[in-house]
Amino acid sequence: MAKIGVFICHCGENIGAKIDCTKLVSAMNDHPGVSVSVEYKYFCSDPGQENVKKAIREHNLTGVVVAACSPRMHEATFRKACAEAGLNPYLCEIANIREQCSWVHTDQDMATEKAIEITRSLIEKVKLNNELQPIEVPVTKRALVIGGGIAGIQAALDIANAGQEVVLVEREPSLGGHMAQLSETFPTLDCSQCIMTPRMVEAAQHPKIRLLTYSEVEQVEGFIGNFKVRIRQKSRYVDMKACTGCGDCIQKCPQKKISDEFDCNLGKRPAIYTPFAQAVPNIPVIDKEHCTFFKNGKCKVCQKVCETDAINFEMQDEFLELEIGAIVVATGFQIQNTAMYGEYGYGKYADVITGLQFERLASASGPTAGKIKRPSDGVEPETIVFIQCAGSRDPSKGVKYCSKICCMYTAKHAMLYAHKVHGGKAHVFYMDIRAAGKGYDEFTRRAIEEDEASYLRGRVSKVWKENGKLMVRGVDTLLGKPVEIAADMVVLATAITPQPDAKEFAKVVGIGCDEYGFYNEAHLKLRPVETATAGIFLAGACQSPKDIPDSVSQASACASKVIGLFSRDQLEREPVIAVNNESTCSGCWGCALACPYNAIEKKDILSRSGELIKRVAFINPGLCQGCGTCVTFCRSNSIDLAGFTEKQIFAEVMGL
Amino acid sequence: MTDNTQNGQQNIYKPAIMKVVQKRDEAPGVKTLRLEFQDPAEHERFKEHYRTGMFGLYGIFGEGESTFCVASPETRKEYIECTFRQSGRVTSSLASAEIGDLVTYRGPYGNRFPIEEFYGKNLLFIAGGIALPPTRSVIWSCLDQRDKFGKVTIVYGARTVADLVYKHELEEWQNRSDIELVLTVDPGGESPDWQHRIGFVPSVLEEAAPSPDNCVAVLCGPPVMIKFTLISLGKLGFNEKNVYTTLENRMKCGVGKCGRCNVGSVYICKEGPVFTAAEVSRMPAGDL
Amino acid sequence: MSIQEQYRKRAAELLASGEVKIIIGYGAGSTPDRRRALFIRSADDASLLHVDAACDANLSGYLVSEGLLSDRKKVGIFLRPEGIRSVNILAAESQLDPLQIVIIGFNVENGSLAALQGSGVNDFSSLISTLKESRSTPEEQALIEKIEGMTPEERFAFWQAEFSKCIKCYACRQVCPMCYCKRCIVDNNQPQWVHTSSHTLGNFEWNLVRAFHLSGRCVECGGCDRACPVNIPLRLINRRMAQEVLDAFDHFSGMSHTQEPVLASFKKDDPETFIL
Amino acid sequence: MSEPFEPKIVAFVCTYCTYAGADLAGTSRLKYPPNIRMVRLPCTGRISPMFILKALQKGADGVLVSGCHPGDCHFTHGNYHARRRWTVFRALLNFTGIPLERIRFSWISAAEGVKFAELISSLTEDIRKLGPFDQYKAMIHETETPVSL
Amino acid sequence: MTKILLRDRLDDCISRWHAAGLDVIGPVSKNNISQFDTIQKAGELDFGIILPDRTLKDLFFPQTEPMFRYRIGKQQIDTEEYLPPGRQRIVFGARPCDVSAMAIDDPLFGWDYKDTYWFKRRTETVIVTIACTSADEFCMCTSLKLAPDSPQGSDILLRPLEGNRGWLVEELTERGRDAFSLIEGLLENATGDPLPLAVVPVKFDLDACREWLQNPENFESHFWKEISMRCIGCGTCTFLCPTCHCFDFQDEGDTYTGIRRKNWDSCSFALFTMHTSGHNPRSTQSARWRQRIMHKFNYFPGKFSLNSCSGCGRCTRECPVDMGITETLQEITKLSK
Repeated sequence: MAKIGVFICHCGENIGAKIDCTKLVSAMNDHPGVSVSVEYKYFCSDPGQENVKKAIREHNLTGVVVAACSPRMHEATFRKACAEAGLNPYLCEIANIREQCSWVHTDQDMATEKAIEITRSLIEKVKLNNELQPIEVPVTKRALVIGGGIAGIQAALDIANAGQEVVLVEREPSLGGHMAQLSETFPTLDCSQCIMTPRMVEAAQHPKIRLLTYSEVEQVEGFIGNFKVRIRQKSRYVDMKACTGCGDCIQKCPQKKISDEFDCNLGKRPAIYTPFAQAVPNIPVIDKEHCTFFKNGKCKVCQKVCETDAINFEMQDEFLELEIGAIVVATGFQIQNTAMYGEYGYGKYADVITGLQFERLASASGPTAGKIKRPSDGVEPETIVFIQCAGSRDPSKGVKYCSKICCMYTAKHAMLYAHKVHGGKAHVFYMDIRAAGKGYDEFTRRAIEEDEASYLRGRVSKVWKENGKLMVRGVDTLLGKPVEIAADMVVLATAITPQPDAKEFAKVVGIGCDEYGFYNEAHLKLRPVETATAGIFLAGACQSPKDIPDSVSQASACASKVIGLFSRDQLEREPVIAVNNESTCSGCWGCALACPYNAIEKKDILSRSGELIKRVAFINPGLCQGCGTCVTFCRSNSIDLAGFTEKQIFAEVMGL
Repeated sequence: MTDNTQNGQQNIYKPAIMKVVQKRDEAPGVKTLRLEFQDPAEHERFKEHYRTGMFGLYGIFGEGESTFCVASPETRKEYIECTFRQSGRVTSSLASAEIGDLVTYRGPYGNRFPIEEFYGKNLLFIAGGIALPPTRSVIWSCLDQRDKFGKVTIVYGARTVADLVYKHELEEWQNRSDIELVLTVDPGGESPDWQHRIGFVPSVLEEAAPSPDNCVAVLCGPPVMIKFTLISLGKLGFNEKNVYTTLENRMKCGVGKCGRCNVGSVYICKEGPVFTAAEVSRMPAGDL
Repeated sequence: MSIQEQYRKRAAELLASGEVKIIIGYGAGSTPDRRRALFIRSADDASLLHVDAACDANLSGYLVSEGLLSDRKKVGIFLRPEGIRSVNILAAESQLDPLQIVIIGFNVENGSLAALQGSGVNDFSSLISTLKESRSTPEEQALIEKIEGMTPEERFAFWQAEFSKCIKCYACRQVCPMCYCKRCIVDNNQPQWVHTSSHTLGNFEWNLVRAFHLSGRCVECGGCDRACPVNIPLRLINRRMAQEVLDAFDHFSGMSHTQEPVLASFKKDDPETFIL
Repeated sequence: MSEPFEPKIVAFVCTYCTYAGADLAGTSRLKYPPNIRMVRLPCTGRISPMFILKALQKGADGVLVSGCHPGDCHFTHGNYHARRRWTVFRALLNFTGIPLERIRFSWISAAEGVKFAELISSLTEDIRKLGPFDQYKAMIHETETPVSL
Repeated sequence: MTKILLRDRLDDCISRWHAAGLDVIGPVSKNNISQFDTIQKAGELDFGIILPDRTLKDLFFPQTEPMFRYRIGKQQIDTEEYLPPGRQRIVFGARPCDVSAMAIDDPLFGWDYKDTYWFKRRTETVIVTIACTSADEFCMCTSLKLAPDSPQGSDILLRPLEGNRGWLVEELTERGRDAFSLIEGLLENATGDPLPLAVVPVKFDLDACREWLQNPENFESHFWKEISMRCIGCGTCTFLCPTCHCFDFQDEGDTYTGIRRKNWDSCSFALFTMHTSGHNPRSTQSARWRQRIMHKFNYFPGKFSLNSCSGCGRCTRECPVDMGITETLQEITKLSK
């Protein structure tokens, strides 16, 4: 039997006045397995802790129960004291006889009786406590940032500037993301590219950042501090070392009629191209799908014109296996396809465009060099209608949530339009104006008051073409009247949605996502940049729709988490983790499915001759967070949770 | 070879209460407890019936009982020693018993080593790992009346140095001139300062080559070791009838009723646990 | 050709062609009205197979017999729709590879035998969907409703009387295809959650735990109920629990071999009216 | 009986929400009856139906299981899994005649000290009204009695 | 000179026995199962069944029985014995197979060490057996060299009379005579024609089987695997066997007080012989089925000159997968020829 010490704290009058501590002491002294039971005024004080330590040494105790305040107060204190006396700290349990007994009960006898039972049951638990050692996990000090938009770039730079290695992966040929597509940014109206491009260059040239563009993360294994990541570098067919970025190939490419994705299909590009003039790296890629050589086997004009022999049609995808300590997921968003709003005519009328297309029209580097011209005939629109919430806040057709940035960018668009098209008239249909943020409300007021955009509160029911005009019918709910506007152009503020492959990618990385595909943070309020998987963090709109300032701050927050993680060589974790008994496991994998952290893997049990005997669950101690959901699921009772084992809880209940 | 009586007990399933008076760590997970009877009448009964080789059921109320041999010899009946590996529910809780704690004992049960028949003969003890305890009770029974026997040879091996049990007694035997002690560990199990042999028990035994003449062998160990050691003993010229061993099986009652310990038609609890190799070889191998 | 003859022929062909190494089917039992599991490895023995309304055992539990499927060879098995659902669950719980199972499906409707087309688990998915949509109301439904109409005290007394008969022979567990655990929770003695003694308390705990472990997994083949030598109406509990997971989570066990286990998955909007 | 019946109630709670809520009830000096015994666990996901059965075996007249509100779980979805288990196990208990008034479930956050105190008060009162769980206790008593046949 | 017990006098007999302090026990069908239970009136007895679902063993060796309570204190352990309640009992209407089974197990429970619980109940119980006049397709007492009117273990043997009016009484033991002396006067001194005994065909050759089982070569015969292939390893056959006697001890209770119980256990269970090391001498179902057959028809007769089977047939009757001793011994009979 064990040798348990029971220390009953009076907490001054807090416990002592309500609970008969002397009775408690003698009851514990009579309990089998208790070597010593004493009371003291304040066990948390220095002399109190000394008492505990002395008793541990004198009685050679195998366990300690301190009956005192809540374990949330002083468990750490007493565990530390035990450790100092040479007793494994996890052999100490706290019986909460203050918050959950003396403070809440009025009857002294019953409170004392309850204190006795609580303490006794914890004695029974502590007898079965095991010596646990904090789990030490080595940390690979190299971060992976997935996504080269503003969030990814910011996170990468912050981490790299702290002196840590970063691998920055972008699947497009260039860094930049959506921000590079924007014209000006709200609420300051500074040029997006002007503030973005220097950051892109800085990231590309940073000695601590390894930039992998046109690359995708294919597999993530391992756990915090010890991820193994497989990255596919797609073949550009252009040798990055040899290419000087002169652009001759782009100019000479005979195939020039390819819809330009960067310009939201408003412009054209050749088959060998860089997405935009300021691309980083400034090295083109060959679009295999449209390249004449790949299609017909003849052409190779680019190869002929290249002076550095950088074109290589034989190039294959390459794979990298990297060891990574922390991951920042900054994979961004896409604009929702508005096909379900057939009544708005998107796709049917060329002059019904999305907000992002409007950005390209308004951008100095865009297809119209910053002039607002309608796509159908290049004429400057005299009347323009902006429709907000074309997809957001619409559970029936679109998405339930608010896309957060549309109010602001529509106001910005109205202003840009007013600045660029003198005498033009902008109408904005809106539901609510959501302009919370520094300088945001002032900004929308300016759009209305200074730039005279006409804001109409109501939904648009239909857009149709009549006499060369786009007729917009809606309701002004403030006036309670139907409105019809003959417009030259209609701009839809479409919803922000996750990347099309967001859900699959969540599985690759091993994080959770919501029903739309936005990635789940560990705790919306208290751990907004962490994911449930330790060591993986979220930045930018892949978590939820965000504007630039929010994305940048979240990215910096991620960076600080990563830097904090990398400030240690070893991670120490509470050893409260689940362990599987492989001999009784049947390998049904229910636990793996139930685990919120993807901590459970399949493990093959092989015979000596290497034949597969069975597959069992293996709980990765680096990933397990110790919730115990798997323990409860396991029908065969094979999994157990250190610190809260089945035996301990059984004893605790039986001791009540 | 049976030597069973009702032992004067009323309820044959009711155990005696024992106090732990000594506790030793033998090897990782292996412990020895020395137990003393609390009831003098029970102790008298034990003294009257106990002979080396018999076993008992050791237990803790609330957890159950577990069967292992009495590791102390019939020449020392003031206490009972038991050595066990911590593996199941009962052994785990026995392992956590501290000096002064109370445990239970039921026995002694089973047959015995016919030590009188060994008088005047040379003795060869062979044990592997955790199976030294049953051998040890015979060893001490003989050492405590050393003059009645000829040459005494002990061959003991374990997987690693740490797994050797009764290290203090091994040292004592090592220092006695009237015993030849051969210690060995499996290849790879040696420590840097290991000065004894390295190799598996059967081959070490063959090297030591004790003479089969007028010699009785007592052999205890895991089944694989027994199997190969018997072959080696055969090579050395030992007759199966002069090789004694003990068998273990799961038991609940210890007195031939609960139905689980039989190997073929032989009830280990009543007709064993001590058998000659000749007897064992007649048992169906598929039931061992 | 009678259905039985067609099935014998099919079994013989499967064995003769080497497509399957063994057929698990039904043979004659110790009395004329009994059928028992029959394992045949040779086409010549196909004539020993019986298929008729008396073939009520769910044979799918034999598929997870140790070593049977480890050589990756195919096994043919006679299954009713419930058995096919069991195979789906066993596959969903990684206990077997459905590609290794050649199903010889049959059904008994209103006491008469009906053949089922198909051989892989997916061939029967529309049949299983139909079963979900039109859950038959078995004769015990009235009894379940009667029990539900009782006061808790009466219900407790009813089950106390039933469970007091239990002798812990574990026939219910052993016959159940879902009870494939390498170690049953009742056999874990550290700690001993479930009393192994067959007093009423121990029996109550055992039967509750088993019903809980079968919730969302039981296919209501009735095997445990038929196996129980002391005639405890186990089907009532299993039926009730199947209804519960269907009502609460729209979960019908064994729909497909990729179905997520109901107690290892969740929806954020699962019903929770009872939680304060 | 002259003495009023004092029910025994065992609560299984998660440490992050309900246990903290109970602590808050304490620091707020709210009062509730002393019949409750708390077993602290990391998460509701760790609470097994077996715990409830063992509490009953130990003579509990009522059992409370409580954790974080949906969406608040420290471990993100332990409570969602728990909710499914409880739905199923509760139906099973109900069908086998364990009165549902005796087995209660709640979400109590770390901020809900008042809710905790009120719930324990009303729960204790409800169970006091129901009286001791005699049917279960009779079953326990049977295990302690020699076989009569 | 023979005596007759008339059926309509049975209630009076029961009253007399009750008055003398005896519990009266007999086969009762209730709650969908037939088993031995205490009765107050003759009407509670079910004479319509060939055999109760559960065996007579229940009365002497219950499925779970507290042996003693322990209380662990800080410095001492107290134990308190739970012995059977010590009431005199008369069992009315057991069948010869069930009763023979009790006689079969007596030597086992008394082998050197006397099992307190078994023998206390045995000495407290008078068994009145009724010979069988009907049998079903599973009955096989004759194959075990017993008969529908075997007297082994019985204190009184009753032979049913025609027209169901009563039984011809055969007093076999002193205890039986004592119990029946209590109903002196309720018995008729008359004679009558007993109904013909049930016809139970012999299903296998017991001697041939024993010989086959004794041959060491057959221990590893492939036959064991084939015959037990569909065995699911439940305990039905053993728990419903009147002679199966295997048991287990279990401690139950809370931390410091509890009860050590003697529970039925079964050689069919995989864990029955499992060592804590994980080694299992009988690791396959075929090895376990072989043990069961060997034990009943080879080892047990070797030790006690009795077969550990009385031919009640319950193993086959109740087996969830339609196995049983009959089929196995029939197959062995074939093999031995």
